Amino acid sequence: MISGIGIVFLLTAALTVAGALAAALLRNLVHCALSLTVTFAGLALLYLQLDAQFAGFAQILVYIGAVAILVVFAILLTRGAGVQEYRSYGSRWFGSLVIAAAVFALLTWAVVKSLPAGGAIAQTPSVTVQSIGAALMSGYVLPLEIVAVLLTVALVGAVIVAMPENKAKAIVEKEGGQ
Amino acid sequence: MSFVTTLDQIFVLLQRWIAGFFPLWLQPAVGTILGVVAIVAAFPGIFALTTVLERKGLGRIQNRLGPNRVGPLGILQPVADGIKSLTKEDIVPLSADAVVHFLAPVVLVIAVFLGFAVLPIGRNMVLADMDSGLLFFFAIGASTELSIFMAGWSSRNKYSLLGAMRAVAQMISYEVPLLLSSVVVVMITGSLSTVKIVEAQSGFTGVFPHWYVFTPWGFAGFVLFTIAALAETNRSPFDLPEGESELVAGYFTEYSGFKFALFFLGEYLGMFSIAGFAITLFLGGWGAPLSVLGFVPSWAWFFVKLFGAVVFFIWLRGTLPRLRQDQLMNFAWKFMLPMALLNLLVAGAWRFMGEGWLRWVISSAVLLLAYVGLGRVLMRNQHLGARSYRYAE
Amino acid sequence: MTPLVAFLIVAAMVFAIGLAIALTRRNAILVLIGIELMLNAANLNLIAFWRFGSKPEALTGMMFAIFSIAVAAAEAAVGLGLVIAYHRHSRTTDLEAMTRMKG
Amino acid sequence: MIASCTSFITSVAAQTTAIGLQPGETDSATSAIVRVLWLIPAIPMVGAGLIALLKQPMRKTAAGLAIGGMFCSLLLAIAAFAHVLGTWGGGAPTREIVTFNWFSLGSSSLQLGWLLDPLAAVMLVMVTFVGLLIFIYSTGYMAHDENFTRFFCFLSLFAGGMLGVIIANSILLLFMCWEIVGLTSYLLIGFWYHKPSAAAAAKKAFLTTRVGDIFFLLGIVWLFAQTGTTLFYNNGAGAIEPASLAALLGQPAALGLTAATAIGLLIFAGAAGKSGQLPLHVWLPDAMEGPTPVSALIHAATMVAAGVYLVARVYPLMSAGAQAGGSTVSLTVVAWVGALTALFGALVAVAQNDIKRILAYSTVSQLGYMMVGLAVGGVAVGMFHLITHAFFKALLFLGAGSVIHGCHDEQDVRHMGRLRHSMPFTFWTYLCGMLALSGFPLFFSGFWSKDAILGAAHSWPVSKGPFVLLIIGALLTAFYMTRQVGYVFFGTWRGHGHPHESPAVMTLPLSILAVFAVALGVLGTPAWPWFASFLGGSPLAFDLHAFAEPGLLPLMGFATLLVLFGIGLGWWLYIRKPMQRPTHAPAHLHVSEHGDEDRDEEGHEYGEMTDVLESASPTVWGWLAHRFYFDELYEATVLSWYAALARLARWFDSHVWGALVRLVSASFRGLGWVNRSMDSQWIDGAFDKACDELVTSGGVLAWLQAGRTSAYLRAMVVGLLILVALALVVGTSTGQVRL
Repeated sequence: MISGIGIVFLLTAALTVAGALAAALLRNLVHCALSLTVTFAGLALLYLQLDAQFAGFAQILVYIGAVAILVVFAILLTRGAGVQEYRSYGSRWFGSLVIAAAVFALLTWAVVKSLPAGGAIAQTPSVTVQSIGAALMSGYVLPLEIVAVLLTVALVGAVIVAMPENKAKAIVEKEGGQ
Repeated sequence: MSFVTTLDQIFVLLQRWIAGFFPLWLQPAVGTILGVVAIVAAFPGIFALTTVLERKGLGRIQNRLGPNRVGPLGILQPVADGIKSLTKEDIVPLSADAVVHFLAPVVLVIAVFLGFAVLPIGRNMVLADMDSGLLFFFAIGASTELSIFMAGWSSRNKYSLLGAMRAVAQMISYEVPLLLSSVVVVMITGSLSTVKIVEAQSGFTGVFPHWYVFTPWGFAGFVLFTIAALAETNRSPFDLPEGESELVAGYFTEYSGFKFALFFLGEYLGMFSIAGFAITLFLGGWGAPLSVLGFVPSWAWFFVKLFGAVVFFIWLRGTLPRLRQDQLMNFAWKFMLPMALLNLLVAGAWRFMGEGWLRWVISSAVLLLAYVGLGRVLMRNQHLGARSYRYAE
Repeated sequence: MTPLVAFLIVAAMVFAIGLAIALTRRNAILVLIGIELMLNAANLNLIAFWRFGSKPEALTGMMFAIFSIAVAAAEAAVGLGLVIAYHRHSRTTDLEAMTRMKG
Repeated sequence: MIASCTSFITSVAAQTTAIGLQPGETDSATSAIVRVLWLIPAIPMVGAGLIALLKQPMRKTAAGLAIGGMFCSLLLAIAAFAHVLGTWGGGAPTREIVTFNWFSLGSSSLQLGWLLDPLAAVMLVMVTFVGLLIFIYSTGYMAHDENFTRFFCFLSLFAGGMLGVIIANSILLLFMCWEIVGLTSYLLIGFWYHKPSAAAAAKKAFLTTRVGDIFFLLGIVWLFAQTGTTLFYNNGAGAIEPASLAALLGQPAALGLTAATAIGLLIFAGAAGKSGQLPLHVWLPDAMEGPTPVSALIHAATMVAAGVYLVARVYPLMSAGAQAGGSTVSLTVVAWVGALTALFGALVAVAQNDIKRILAYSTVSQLGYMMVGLAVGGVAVGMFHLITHAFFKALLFLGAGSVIHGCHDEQDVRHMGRLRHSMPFTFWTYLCGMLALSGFPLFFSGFWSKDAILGAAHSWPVSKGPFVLLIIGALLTAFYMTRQVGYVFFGTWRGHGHPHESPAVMTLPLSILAVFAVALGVLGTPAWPWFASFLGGSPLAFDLHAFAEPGLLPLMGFATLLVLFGIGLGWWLYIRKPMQRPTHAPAHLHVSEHGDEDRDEEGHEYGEMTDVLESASPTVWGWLAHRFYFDELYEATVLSWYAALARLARWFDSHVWGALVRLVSASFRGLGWVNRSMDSQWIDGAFDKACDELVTSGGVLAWLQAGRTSAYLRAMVVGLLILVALALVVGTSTGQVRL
């Protein structure tokens, strides 16, 4: 029904989905995290196919370079590395699968129903990094600022949260004392 | 086409010539493949040379001869090493996670090789002139950390794990100043494309080139970048992750034979690529250091600079002692990061202060003051002198 | 050029799998992973729509994706920090066991 | 709603097409001084920021920064004033604005800006000048405080905020600076936060003004929704310019008011909160807990005037739709509130014994006068009294500060006396201020400004009520000021130790202010109404025939008589026979053995000398002395109601909701039991286990509350799924969603 799918796309899509499935099914947490990075990489490749170079590299930089590492660290810090996660193929498990499947079905149905197969293809947009930077600094400056603040707050908050309570308390009191 | 330009473009012409044998629709692909082959051939060669250079150089620094048996003056030492590592038995620990254990070095080498794709080796000699090449390089560099973690974790060995943890922590910490110090160049050039960056530095005033290292912010950026690069490549004095005296060989303790060789290769290639980027960003890439030397082919200049950088790294390794973990982190977060951020501000000011000597004075003064101030603050209660051991006495 | 539908379906798959992870797995970190996957699927949709949209030069979808990447990073940092804190507090990352808000 | 939206969109479009100027490149009309006008508030704020970085012992630097910054602002303000003077005489007030885009979201952009017109110019000069003097004075007064630097940081910040309020051309910008001012006032009242009374006063001030500010904010939002701009003036597109005013008048709001009136009243509520109008005046007297320079600067000269200034600024809105010689609803409200406040303040001030409280209540009353002046006589009348009052009230407060300083931090007038010998300089300057405040004829500024207000009130078409109230207020003003002076400077010394004159750094500002308190009057005489015509931009002419116009001279004479009578009465009661320290000491106190250290903060040590009036009629005195029990009233009504509400909410929470939760849990437990009994046939351990969990958790709380995240997630997703599916199906069937 869908025409003109490139072989590269099929490969990357397969890679992405396979990674995601592995993350869902593997039992060793670290394996899950690693297969997750595969998914991230696949998504980055998909971005590249969509001529979104900047977003693709940003995806790699942020997700593989930061988030994946963070996840792995968290797994090791929570002693989750070696353990094989207990899993019961109970009713809830199947129920969840059913729900997920239903969501997928709904989405696909909406997509396929709404879009004509083989949609009109826009010519490659001439989007340079300069234009992105300009947009960030002109039209999207307020969101940019807000995200900047958010990141700062998240950074500090994560540090405080992950810090041993007594230490954090001491620091907070010291700050509060001023 | 004059002789100089021919010599300069020799490899490009070669590529075109070979690609010419193929049907038109294949030519781009073939061209790319040829470039890849060239890189994959050239840099491991340099790697081989570097190993012997390093071993002999370190030997001289440590007042010994270094390898001198294989071939004349031990030149063929790397060949022997290669054969040895290929023929050695490949040991995989029983409890190790075999798949990950195997994937780790492969991922590392692939990632490192990818890094060379956007490195302009000479005029018109870049594999992929991406609009956001620099970002690509950093993205790839980020993904090497993962391979190191895989190696460390999969070996099921506490030394490996510790080494990997150290390495990842260190690389993440130093990636920040690395990025920030190179953002300066991007700000001034107004582009993330490595080719554009090199071209922006290709001018001359009199006989002197417009390299960014010759500006206050450029110099600061260059120093910061070099330090961060040393840490990124786990070279001494930042080689805690593989500190022999503490954790055998860090994250590749459990590696042997060819995989070990791959790690070795990956490390050195990483060093080359990051040095290459230091050259691209601050030392004018393939540009000649003096306008009168323009006749020398561009790629030659690049490799000369690369050689210089490598020698510098080796020299450092032979000279500097290893840092402690806390010193490492403090240095990253309390010195490098603020300096890099300040450098951003200075570069921005430089961009908008217009021509004239004033901006030179101001930016140099600001950076110098910050350097002194930060240094003093960091050194305040650091009593340097004979090292005191807390536990072993 | 691959049509939009294909990308959207891939995104739907990734989203569904992420949802499945978030629902089935019991380890908090894995649930976070699932959420990340869902976010990524959304990003893929955004960028696909941006690419196939009427005027990509407007950059709207791209910007949205970039911002959501940034936000996702923050979310991961805080979430994992919470998990670590909870683990330190009561030696578990099992969501089924995380039933008390009281410390 | 639709209409407002469309008007909003259109006006935004108009704005974006109109001048969206960066401060750098303005159109040629605005002159250099206007373009740098933002420096006037910016300098003190930057100074505050710098001072905040200083260390505690760096007093000199802090004071230098603050005073230097203030001085720069003063110079700039004078330059701006001169510029406005230069453009005077067009027949209408010249107004120059600078507008810039704060930020733009999508197509709509939020514009802020500042303006320079006679009103702003006058206020600028007044605030910077008085502020500078008070800064200098503070260096002497706070010399021994260890938080000297913090004090000056707050002062500078306050000055910046106040100046921002003055030059703001956008009601939003004005509100921001307004809040800065409120914050600094809070900080400064609570400057000695270790004194619980000060901390409480600070909180009270903050919360009370908040009440007004909420209404103010509502007004702002409404105005923005109606006109789509926050700018006051914007070459015809501004919020209070005829175009949008007409639109506002067209918009009917609740109970027969037009939108203009409603917004005006809301904004007036904010103004009332800030400048202590009835019933939001309660914070102002307590604010005297702060250091005296603060009382002088913030709670006499400038901040409380901000409310009046705000009303003056939005005067077009207030007076929108007034027929010739008529008044509008909002103005009538303003007039009545002002008049009541004026009388109230004057009455209460009679019965106070704290030197600063007397002045505080007099401030409340004078603010009432200003409001009335604005309402009945237009901007010029009210503003003129604001300016003169700023000077002589600052003078009085600084004088009081000097007295307190000289009497070793004694604030109770009953423990002073005969200071005219020990502190002659303070005495004479204080006398100037006192006469000016009580409106002593001809030579004192207060006379002219107050007389203008009285005249306007007299000829007010709507009602004579305010006039009567003001007349009584004037009489009382003269009386209580005389009483205070009698207590403080005459009679015999009833205090401790030996009072001494204050250092020159404190007396110098006093003298300067005294000069102005006297001299400013000439600017507003009916014969030579410089001030009015300056604000109005109308040409100025000197003719003595202005006095000849009917009803003016008699009124003046009447006012003069009142004042003289008040002063005479005060003299008769309090000065004629020197007041003695009462000889009878109460049983529980022994005069001789008690030193300074063990007197309570009220300073009771001797048997309190009963005031003449108190002995005359204790009940009335009690009412006055307890400020008509306003605080107690609020205590009894607002606060207690609030507490009751809180209790009710708590009860509801614990009983009703709790019961529901328990019910749900019980039902689910039953459900779980049924499930279990059903499952016992099947062999499904997992389901069984789930039911077990379900039962146990149901026992603790409702199953919904079990805190199992995955369960929540699942429920959420299912619900969402159903909703979306419904939406899609229904939408596609009805064609609202096109798939």
